[in-house]
Amino acid sequence: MSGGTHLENANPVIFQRTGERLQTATEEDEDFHDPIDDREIFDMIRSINDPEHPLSLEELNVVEQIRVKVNDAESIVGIEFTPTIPHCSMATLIGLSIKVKLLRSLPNRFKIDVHITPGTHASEDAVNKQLADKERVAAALENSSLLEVVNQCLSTKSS
Amino acid sequence: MAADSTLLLSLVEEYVSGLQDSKAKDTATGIKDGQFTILQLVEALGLSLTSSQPHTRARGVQLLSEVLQECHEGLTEGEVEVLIAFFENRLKDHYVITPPVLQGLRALTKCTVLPPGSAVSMLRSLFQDVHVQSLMLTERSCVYKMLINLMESREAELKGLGADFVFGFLQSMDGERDPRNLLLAFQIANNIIHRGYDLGKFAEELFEVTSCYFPIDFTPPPNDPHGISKEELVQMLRNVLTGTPKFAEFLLPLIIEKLDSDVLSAKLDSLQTLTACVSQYEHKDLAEFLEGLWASLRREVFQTSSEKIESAGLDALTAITSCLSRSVLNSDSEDSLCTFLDLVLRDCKHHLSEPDLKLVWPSAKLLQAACSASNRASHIITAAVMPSLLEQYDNRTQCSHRRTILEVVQRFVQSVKTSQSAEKEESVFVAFRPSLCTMVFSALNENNSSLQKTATSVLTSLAQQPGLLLDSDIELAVDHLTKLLLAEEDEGVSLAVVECAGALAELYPEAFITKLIPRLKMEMFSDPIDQDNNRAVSEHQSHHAVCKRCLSALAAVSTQARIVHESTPVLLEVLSSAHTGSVGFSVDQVVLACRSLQRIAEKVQDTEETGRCFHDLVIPRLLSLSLQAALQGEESSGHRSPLLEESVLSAMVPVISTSCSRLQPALAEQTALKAVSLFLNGDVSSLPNNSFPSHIQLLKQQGDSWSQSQLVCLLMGCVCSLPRSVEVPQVEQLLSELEEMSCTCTHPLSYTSAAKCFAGLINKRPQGEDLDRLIQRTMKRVYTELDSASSSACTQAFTLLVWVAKALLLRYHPLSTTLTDKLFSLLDNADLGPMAAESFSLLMSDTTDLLNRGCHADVRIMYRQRFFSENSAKLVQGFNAAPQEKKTNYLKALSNIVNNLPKQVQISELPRLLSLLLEALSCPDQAVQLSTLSCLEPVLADPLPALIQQLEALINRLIALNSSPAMSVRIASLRCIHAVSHFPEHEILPFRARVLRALARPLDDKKRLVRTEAVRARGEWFLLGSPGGR
Amino acid sequence: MKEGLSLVQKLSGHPDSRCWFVSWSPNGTLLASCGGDKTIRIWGREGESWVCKSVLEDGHQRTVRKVSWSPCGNYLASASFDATTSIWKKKDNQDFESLTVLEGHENEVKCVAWAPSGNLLATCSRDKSVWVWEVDEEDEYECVTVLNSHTQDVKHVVWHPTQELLASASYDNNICLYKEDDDDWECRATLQGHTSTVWGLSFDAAGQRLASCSDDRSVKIWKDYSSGSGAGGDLSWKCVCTLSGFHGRTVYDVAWCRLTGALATACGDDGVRVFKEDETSDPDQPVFSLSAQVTKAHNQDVNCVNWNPKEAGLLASCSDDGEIAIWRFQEED
Amino acid sequence: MEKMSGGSVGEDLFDSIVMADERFRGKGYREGFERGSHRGLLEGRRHGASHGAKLSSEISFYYGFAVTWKCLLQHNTDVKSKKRLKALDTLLGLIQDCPQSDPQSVKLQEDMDRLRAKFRQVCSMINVPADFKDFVKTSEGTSF
Repeated sequence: MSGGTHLENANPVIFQRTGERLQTATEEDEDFHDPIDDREIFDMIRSINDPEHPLSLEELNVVEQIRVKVNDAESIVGIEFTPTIPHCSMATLIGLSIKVKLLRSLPNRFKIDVHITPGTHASEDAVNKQLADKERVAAALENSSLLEVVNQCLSTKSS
Repeated sequence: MAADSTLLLSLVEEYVSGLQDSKAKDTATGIKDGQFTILQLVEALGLSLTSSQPHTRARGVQLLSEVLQECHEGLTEGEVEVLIAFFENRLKDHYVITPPVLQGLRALTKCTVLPPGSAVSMLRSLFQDVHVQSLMLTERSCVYKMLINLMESREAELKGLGADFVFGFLQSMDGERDPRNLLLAFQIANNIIHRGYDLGKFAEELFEVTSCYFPIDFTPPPNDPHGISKEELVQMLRNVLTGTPKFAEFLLPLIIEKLDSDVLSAKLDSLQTLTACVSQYEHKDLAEFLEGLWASLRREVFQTSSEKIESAGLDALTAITSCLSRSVLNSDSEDSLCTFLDLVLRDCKHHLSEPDLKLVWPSAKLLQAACSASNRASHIITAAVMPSLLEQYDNRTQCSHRRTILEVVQRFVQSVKTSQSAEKEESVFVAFRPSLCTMVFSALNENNSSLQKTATSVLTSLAQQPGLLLDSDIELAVDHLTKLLLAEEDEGVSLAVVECAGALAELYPEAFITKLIPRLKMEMFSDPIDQDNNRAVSEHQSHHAVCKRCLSALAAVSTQARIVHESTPVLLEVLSSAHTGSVGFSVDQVVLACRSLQRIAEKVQDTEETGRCFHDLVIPRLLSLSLQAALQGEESSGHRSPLLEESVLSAMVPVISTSCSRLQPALAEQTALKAVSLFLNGDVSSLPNNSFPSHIQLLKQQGDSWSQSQLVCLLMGCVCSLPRSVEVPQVEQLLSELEEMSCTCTHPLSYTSAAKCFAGLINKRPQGEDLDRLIQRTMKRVYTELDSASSSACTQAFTLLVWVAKALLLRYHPLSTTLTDKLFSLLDNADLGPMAAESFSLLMSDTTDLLNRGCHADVRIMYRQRFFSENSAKLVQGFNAAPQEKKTNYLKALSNIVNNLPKQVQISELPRLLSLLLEALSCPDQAVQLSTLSCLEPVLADPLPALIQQLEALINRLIALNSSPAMSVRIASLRCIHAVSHFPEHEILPFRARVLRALARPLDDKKRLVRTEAVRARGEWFLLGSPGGR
Repeated sequence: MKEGLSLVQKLSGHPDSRCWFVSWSPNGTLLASCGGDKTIRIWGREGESWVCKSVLEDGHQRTVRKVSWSPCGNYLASASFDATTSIWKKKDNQDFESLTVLEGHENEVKCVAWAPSGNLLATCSRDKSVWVWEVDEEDEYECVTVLNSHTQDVKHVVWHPTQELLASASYDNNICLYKEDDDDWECRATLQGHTSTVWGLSFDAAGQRLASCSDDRSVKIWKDYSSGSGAGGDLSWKCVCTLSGFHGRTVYDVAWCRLTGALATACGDDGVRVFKEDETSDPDQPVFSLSAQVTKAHNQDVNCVNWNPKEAGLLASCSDDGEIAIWRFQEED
Repeated sequence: MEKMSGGSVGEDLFDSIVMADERFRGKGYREGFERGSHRGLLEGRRHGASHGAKLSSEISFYYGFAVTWKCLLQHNTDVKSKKRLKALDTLLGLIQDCPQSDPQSVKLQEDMDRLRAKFRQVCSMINVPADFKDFVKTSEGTSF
């Protein structure tokens, strides 16, 4: 968004980025099977851009590793995200971006649940229900104006 | 003469009524050759100039003007005077005549012999008779060029015109639209301002006329022939606007207004212009606008959505502050710096103590920007903010908050440092020294890694504040650091601590010598609890970890000779006690000790002193220790000296070579002498605590014990890294012994080192008969070994061949080709083929321990490209000729070579080799696949047409490799696929679906590293050709 | 022999995309499928195996969500996210031609269903409305009513097997039942009970009972208690049974076999399940028991189940992985 | 007697202090309430006005639309047109009964829904796209 446009939350608190994951010996070991773990999932979503700030969801603390739960064996992923402000109209969009990012990044055996951190948004339930409705999500991704915003959130920053 | 005049008349005739433009040239040459004079020309023109037809008159004048363009040098002052009078008068004539007249005048302005006063009269009539903006583009530029010429040659006269000149110029340029002309106009305005023309009452007008173009919004047409860039215009205009304080009262409000714009570039330009202008201003120029400026700057930084804007805003703030700081204080006038900083503090300070630290960063950045402007500013600001920051640090409970505070404090310390460096007064922070120290130290003791890391960097920047910390503080700091070094488990923290220690040691060696080093030593040599005790294992491991950190710390703090003198003995003692077994250091601890020595050798730039230290102390000690170990060999009861281990020896080599490569000539000579006489003649006199038997022959293998022969690697360290000037004694004999050893010895480390040493020496031997003979002799031997099927020393011979080949290739030695050709021929060899293929990576890559520039080896630039261009053809032929089962070797060799070529060479060469490389991708050998992929990846970054034609094949092969059993191959292939996603969209779109499907599988790879790459690549391919994607 | 679901065949129905829905032609010889690839595919038997007979392309610009066969089997209606409903006419060969396109919904059309009579068509959409269209002799379609009884996205519509009674299921957790009275349609009953989106509905053979499935992971059976189902009287349907605890995630579809009375479900936990009613149980509180299930019937969510109307026990299902599966349900006898 | 009086005096004293808090709170409450209800009234009026305006403009748009089409079609006699006219009449009927004058009406919302539904049906019958964004609120853009 260009400098002029009005931001809902013009001055968010900015949080430090976590460094790159340190590689372990087992990760180098051909035969060892690394399970998909919370950090790995977190790394997929932390760099997603916020729809209205030139910042990542991690920098805005919208996503945190402790709010990522994965069970590789049962193929389940659960994410809780925390909108910057309780009336953030972007909440659904952010949730959608997270969901899409995971749909693109995870093996399709996974069931992905994306929720708002309980008690952090005015219309928490509505947003959660909408994000859980795969039919609406599917339709959303055929709506070019929506897809455009989502893709912008998911594209790796160039400037 | 008559002939001439008729000729002239006909020329005029043909030009004016015959409309033959070429005749202008002829006329000009005629005048240049002195066939006729300008005045004759004017006479000849008489008719046409007086014609009733404006167009004829115009044509006539045009001829005159064009001729003048050609030959204005030749004119006499008299002629010029006449012509000027003529042209000035013509200006009043019909408008069609104006253009040529202007050209004429312009030509005349170039004359060196302008009669005094003519410039003025020219301009007067120009300004009153011509309305510039109603002229065509070229005429307008003609006028500007006139002005510019005159400003160059007749400055005094123009200034004589006073404000009229400015006024005239203003009228001429007012409303100019063409960028090219604008550049000229701006240049004139610039001259007016910077060369002190009298603006009179026209300052505001001049500003109006120029500032209306601000901020410049111009994008040159796609293929603009004039190549005028927006940047030029911006810069030119900025020079004008910021040129004089007279503009301040107009410019500043304008900037404030433009900062409200939504256009990012406009904001940026405004901020940069602001920064530029205040550097010209005094505080009184700024005074009345400070409030407004601050308001805008604050807004830009607080609500910015672009880092560019933010930093530009901060720069502007710094500029303003330093401008105000320049103001001279006289008792009566109020201190504008204070008043301004009060503003800043009023709006920012409280954010530093908001409970949730919201906006803390923007505020801090603003304050720091102001702080860095001047010493006074930093005094005022720090005095205002530091207390509350320090207080908060104590009261805050959340670690994240306290870390933020720490970071803020550090930024302050650094911002001040930048401004301090200039004047040498006591640090701004003296007042806060005690509380700062307590804060940092308490933070160091927190058990929160990020807090501790931040603390170390704060400590560093405090220490770098000249004259801030007292010795007592430093000692305390050192204690804390030492404690952390020994106790801290967290990798990151101990890394930070070591770094910090290094930085401090540079400034305060004393404390480290007296406190840290002894303590570390004590820790390392405190024997860990004996093994059979149960707690032992963990204890042992932690002690191992402590040692590790101590060793690296020793290297880190050895930043100058004084410390080196203390630290190296400790490290050497580790080696010796490991050797004797008095303290149970493990092999890898010993290796670490060597690494530390190496780091010291690398870090401490060759001061005489440290050079000596290594020469007198370290090298002899290493030699003698390893010699002792070698002599007692296995036999000694039970304890086996770690110094017999290959890993340890190989760690010693770089210590020796690094230090030798930096020795002063004299010392180098000695080293060479000692080393050679030790290895060749068994002369141990140079070694300390010398209790060695006589007649040791290190270069002869004793039976099948290699404990002595392997020491040759140390010899290599000594003699192969010396400056080329150094003469190695008895080199002939040395070489032949080495050759012997490398061809006969059966112990890999021994014969390889011998071969390397041989090569290292060869590389530095002077060109000539002797060298050639030597090489031929050796190679004869090598070839016979290689060609005799039954040879047991085949591998040895091959090793020697490769190393010598490398040594010669590096220096473009003519014989190198025969050797490399031999290597190529070996690619077909059943047993040696694979080794030969491998050897090319050695040939093309840099070796760390010898044969590199650091070791003063003879390395010609671009030897790789040269080798490649000479041999790639051979490779391709060889490949095509080779039987299927041998092809792999060629591909491997190829990828080994290409892999080590600089990127631009790869790109230029790739088209020829592409098909071969694609071949290599589908070749079963994983090594080949891997090296091919890794040489493809960089090339894919900017796709070549050749690649695009092969896209189908490329993508298919890459996808196939995604399922390779080797994870390294899977990773590399995924990286390549990622790179391909940046090819031109229309080229790769057809593959999108296929690639996405293919990339679904690696998402579930069992290796995380593979998955990560797959996720990246797939993400990019999804964005491809999708709205908002790319 | 024992009960169970045995796989007859898997078809890669809509590769690289979702298969949303499958539907048997009235005579049971053809199977129509639709999906995220914007196409409709017609499958038919060849020997022992099912093969793709034809592909209906470029009828829609976006996902085709559901398809419905006309009772005569000569027409096919398709509902798409592109906000339109297409009517296709069968040509003498296996091929279909686009007949007309029904517009009017503001956004995604979620479902389309043909009334038993064949001259009424119902559609529903995310625009919260349910539309009923009338078909005349010359294949002209005209909207006869727009119903706004739901407060949210309407997911599914289904007609009563014999009467002109329409049922709709919605994101607002409710089910609405509509009837026409003096040529205007009205919502006559709202069935509340599910605690989240209702995804699917299915009447039993007699039309006495309606099965519904929901995001609340349960299936409910509703029974008709309307007094004399004359045009005027209000309808009253009551929930007589709730099947919960069987499904791990959202239940996307439920199908009541008109021949055997078996009840099949499609679930987001990748499973296909079949329930049988215990004949002995009290009709006012029937008991259904799980008689067969395949927990990993597909690699991803199962979106739809559909019983073949003629061949008892032949069941088709489809999934997000784009695959279609054909099962045979064996009962002991 | 004395005691009584003394007592009573004491009580009065006591009273005035004990009740002070009471009284002030009461006073404050009243003032606050008046101010609040005044502001509420104003805002309520503003909201009501704008809302009412929206509603009536929507309804009158439907009315105009229906009347116009009725005129256009009234002379046609074919079956289709008859149906359409009938639908238009129902729409007009709904507009008549719509209790727009009475904002209190409970069935206002419900009637509006029927009205909108009928309007869209009519649009579809006479094949005019119902995308009069400003009048008929349609959802698109980034909602899903």
